[in-house]
Amino acid sequence: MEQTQNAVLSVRNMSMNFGGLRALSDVDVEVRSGEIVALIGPNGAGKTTFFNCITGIYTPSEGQVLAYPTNGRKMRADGARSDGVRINGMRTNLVCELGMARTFQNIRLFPSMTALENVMIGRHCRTRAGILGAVLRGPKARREEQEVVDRSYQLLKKVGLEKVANEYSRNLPYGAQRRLEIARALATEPFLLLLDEPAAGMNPQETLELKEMVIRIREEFQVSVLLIEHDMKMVMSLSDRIYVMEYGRVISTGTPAEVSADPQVIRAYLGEESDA
Amino acid sequence: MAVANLLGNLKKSAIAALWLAFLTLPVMVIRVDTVEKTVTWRWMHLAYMLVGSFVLAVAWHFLMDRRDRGAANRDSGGGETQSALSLWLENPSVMRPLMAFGLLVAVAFPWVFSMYQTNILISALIYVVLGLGLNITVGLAGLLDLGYVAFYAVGAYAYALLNHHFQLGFWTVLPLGAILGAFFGILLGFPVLRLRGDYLAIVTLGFGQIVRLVLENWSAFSNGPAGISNISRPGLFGVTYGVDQATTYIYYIMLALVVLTIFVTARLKDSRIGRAWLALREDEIACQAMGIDNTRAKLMAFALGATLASLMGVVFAAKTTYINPASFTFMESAMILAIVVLGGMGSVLGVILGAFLLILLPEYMRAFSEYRMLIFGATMILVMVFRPQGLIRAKRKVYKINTEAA
Amino acid sequence: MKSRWFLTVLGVAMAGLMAVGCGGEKKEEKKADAAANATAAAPAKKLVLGVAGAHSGDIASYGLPTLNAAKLVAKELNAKGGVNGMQVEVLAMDDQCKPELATNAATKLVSEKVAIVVGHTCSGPTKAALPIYKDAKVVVMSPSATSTELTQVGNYPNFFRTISYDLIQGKAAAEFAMSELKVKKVAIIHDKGDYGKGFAESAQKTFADGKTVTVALFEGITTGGVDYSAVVQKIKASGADCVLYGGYYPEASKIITQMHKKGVKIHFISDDGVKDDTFIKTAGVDAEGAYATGPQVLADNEVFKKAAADHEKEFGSKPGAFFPQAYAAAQALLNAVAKAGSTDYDKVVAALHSELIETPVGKIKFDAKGDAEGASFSVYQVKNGKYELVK
Amino acid sequence: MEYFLQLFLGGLSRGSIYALIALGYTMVYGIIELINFAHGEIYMIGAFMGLIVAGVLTAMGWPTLSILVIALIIAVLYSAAYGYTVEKIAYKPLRGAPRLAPLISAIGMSILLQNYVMLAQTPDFLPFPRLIPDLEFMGPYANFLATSDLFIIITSISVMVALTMFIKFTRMGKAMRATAQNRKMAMLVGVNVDQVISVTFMVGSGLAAVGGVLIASHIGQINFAIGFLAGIKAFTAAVLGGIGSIPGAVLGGLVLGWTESFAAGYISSDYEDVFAFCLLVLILIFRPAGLLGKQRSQKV
Repeated sequence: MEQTQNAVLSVRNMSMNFGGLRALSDVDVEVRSGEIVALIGPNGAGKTTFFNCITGIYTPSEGQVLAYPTNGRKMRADGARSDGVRINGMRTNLVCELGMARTFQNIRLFPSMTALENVMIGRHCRTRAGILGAVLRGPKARREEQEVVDRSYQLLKKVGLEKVANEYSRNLPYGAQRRLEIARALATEPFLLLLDEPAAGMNPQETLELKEMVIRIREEFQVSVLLIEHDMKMVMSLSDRIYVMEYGRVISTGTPAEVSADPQVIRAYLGEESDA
Repeated sequence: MAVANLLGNLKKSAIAALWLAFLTLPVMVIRVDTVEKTVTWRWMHLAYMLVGSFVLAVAWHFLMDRRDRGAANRDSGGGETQSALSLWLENPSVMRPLMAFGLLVAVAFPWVFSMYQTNILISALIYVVLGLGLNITVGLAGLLDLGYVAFYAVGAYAYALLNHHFQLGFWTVLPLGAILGAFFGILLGFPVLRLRGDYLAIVTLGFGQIVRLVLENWSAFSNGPAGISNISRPGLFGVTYGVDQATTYIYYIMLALVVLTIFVTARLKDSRIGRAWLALREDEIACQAMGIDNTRAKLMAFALGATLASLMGVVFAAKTTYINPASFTFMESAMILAIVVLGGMGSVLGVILGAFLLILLPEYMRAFSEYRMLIFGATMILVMVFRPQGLIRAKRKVYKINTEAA
Repeated sequence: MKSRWFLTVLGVAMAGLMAVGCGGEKKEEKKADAAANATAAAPAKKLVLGVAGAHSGDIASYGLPTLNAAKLVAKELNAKGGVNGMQVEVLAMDDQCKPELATNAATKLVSEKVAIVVGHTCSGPTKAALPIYKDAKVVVMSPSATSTELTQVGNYPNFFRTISYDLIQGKAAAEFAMSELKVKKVAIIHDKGDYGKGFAESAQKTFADGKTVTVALFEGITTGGVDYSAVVQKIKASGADCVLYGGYYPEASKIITQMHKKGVKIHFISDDGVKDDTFIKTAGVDAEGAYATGPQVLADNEVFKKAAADHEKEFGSKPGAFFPQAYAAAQALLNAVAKAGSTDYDKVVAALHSELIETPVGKIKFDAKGDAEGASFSVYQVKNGKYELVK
Repeated sequence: MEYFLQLFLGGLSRGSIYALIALGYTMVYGIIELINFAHGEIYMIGAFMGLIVAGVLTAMGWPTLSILVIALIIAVLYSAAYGYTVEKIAYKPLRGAPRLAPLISAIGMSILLQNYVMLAQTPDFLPFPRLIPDLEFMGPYANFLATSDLFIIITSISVMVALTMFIKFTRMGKAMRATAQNRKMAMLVGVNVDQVISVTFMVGSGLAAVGGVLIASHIGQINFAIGFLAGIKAFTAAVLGGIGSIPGAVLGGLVLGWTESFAAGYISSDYEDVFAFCLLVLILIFRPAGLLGKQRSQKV
């Protein structure tokens, strides 16, 4: 199989069937180290299903998903190989532990926990304190807990939410909740960040800030980003490469300029849903 | 405005009273004997019902208005309204002396009050721990367990049987019971992990029933419905006590266990594990997507809850010196669940308050004897309607951030 | 605002409850103390007779008649000037037939320095409460706790009862089936309860000892079930010519009805829990011919006749379950105190063992184990919608 | 073989009893996802209504069959009114509250109703007149199936069919399905959700009353506590069949009835409930949504 150098995620011939319904067929997607890749397409094209398949929420019916962790993660799952980890069918939490963290299209924060605690959840898989540690609070556990608080606070600062650290996440405005989800995902120390419509419901000003934030995050945390987005302006100016999906297939791929020139894309996507 | 509102309420109450009187008419008024073919009419009951339900309806509408207004205020004002009491309680300079005072009262209790008072306080304390244990499973991790009493039975029978057959003492069995409870928690936890919500509820209910039925039927093992009597009370280095001293002694054991449980649960609540449970309760998928091993977290919650229940079972057996399967019915599970929900899911203080309310209320209401269960049921409904989050709303820890390091 | 208001009310209510509970408690305690002190010096005014048992909940109908009986006995004695010059006061304690509540009731009675108690209604709670009474040297007499081990194991010298126990009752039923009904094959069914299973096991043992009867079936059923057809079919398939049921009347009437529906018309023998008029009412014509064992009540017993008449006068209804036994228990206890001259534990116990007294269950005293001598079981049969003595 | 047939028919009759109560359970659950612990109590109140009406009419000397009909009608109407009121008091104010709050108020309601009936009537068991007459042609088969058994089987199957039709074809039924699937959307497209929920409770309670009267007449006795065990068994049946599914409730009831009957007949009635619950646990482990329940794929 061909393998592009420094790929962090490579999805080959992946298909997903729900009963008789074929939600994804023969999808090939690749994300390289340090890239920002966008996944676009009309509603129902299978973008979120794709996310669910590569994060272990669904097990793909066919094909394979390989991850190449860049942070030197230890692998707990079977099939760990030096040249990549097969992650289709892996349990969701292990995928996350491996270093692929996501946000959700319909925000899934923990509403009755504070903003800071939401981020602290992200630290869970990078810390070890057990019941005894929690109860006895020995020096080691205390140090770890302090480290969790400090780092989570830092992350909140990065997304501009440090002032509302102790607010319940359900009380935060919409845009802030989206940013909080990103901070939570970053707390798991991912090498690949999966963002599901991060700009949905934001006004142009917020979208602009978000875009800048994503670029900043890539630099600072050395992550690659794969995002689903409908906001064309943002996608075109932010991404290095774009995959266009329709009816569960990838119909075009390339740089923003290439994709927007592809007649198939114009027909299928821009032509029909130009105002999406 | 206020007057019109009041009149409107009175009118609504009158209608409600008439409706309830009509509804209760057959059961309240008529008594039949189909064998003798006689019918007794008791019209006086209808009058009582009318007056009683009118008064209740007025109170209901009054409270309902208050509640709705409160909700409207919250919506317009935004944010959560913090009750002055809970703010006050959170203030450490108030809380610390209060806790110290409470502990002092608790320590002095058996010397001031009679053995009877101490005895029922032990019951209440047992339920405090049971409530806190179930609070871990239901309140924190969000796993609705309707068969919690099974673990309580495990502990009680562990002590009763080990004491009966091998003369093992209370202090030997206490840790054994805890281990056994954890073991059963994991054993029952495994098959039900895949189930969610109400399916989990019915399966745990089933497990609770199975444990009780086995205890009832397997006479060779558990002595069946006749139960096990003459279980030893706890001793200390070979010293055995009479009932009076033993009650005081068990009281102090219980007090220590309660303090320990409060300490443990309070610390767990704001720890790595506690946060994972909460995340599990709030959103199972997001929780797993953030790298938390759901299975582990669930098993831990089950096991820890079961351990506490089993510990209490040991104390319960030592306290009553007699146990039979009738003490471990579904109603008991429902009672413990009610303590947790009524007190406020996830809130340690709330659960303690709930336990005292639900256990002491019926005991002190002996004067009303036959009406007490009626009042008890009504109280459960009313508290839920007017304070669905429970008496004390669970609060999350406010972290002070060291800004210099940040 | 709202929550503060709510919590304040709640707090006040709880504080009030505590205060009422504790306050009332302390006052009464003082009273009892005073009474105790006074006994030492001069005859006091009050003698407290504790009555513990199921006064609420679904077993209440077995416990409340006991309370009535105690009140009647107290009233009668008080009219005659009391016991040792003291007026008898009845103090009721509800245990709802639950062991944990029974220990609460027992500690409360002990706290109030009550020396004699009629109770408890059920065997389980009695077992739970007895150690507390024993330690405090309280004499307890139950009209209805029939668990064999209560007296026969010998753990509780402070426990007496005016009813005979499961072992005897099961034996009586089994012997009746063997000698009078001449059955050959019997199906024993019980309700898995302490009482029903105790009765069933004792009958099973008697059949085994007798050797003329084979036990074809020995099974428990679930109380409150909607359908017992499976067990009825099993009885039928076993070829038994007699069913022996241990338990209470609701299930008994369901089973006998279903038996008759399925055409299983064989002897039906049951226990005291079924010897209740409600059984005849609920089973209707199907009850006809069924046998049940019950405590021997001498039909022409003068004391019983008078007690029943008093009950009608006082409460406007016929006495309920275990009324004669409860009446006898209250009489025996108070008589023992009178004979002993005080509530001193040893003297009261000695008096109970030695003094004969005329009661609704006959002229009784108590044997070394605490069972009433002379109390035993008879067999009754439903004839024309009524239980009639057959043996 | 005859023994098998007897157990089979016994299980069928017992299962129909469970099914009859489970139908109301599953309906309420389907719409508002609430384990209505008070459902068993409504069943009990339905039975008491039947008893009271029957008692009054018997005293007036009416013929049995007309008593049955009138008792059924009044019991259904009254129980529906109870269901309506219970929902208004204990559940409606709790919509939008934490998920467990209505469960606790349901348990409270169950305790309240039990004690209300106990205090107003009696803690003792009361004889219930046999309102279902023994049909003559059933005489030879009574060994297998009594008339009342047959009556209950036919009733639960016809109720199941009627209910399915009601939900499939009537306007109200469609509104119910819409509410069950997505309450907010239903509200947006103009379904009066409050009304739908009220009607659901009334229909469910009415069904419980039908069960109450028929079953009480079959068993021949009632008291205030009969609702509890019946409620738990019916709930088990509903979950077994796939809660929310109407044919599922009947199938669940029958499977439960047969399990208990065969367990009692071939093994021991000591453990019939243990077998019933073990079956439940096993089925839910392998089919987490019950026998006929739709496996809802979770939305992410």
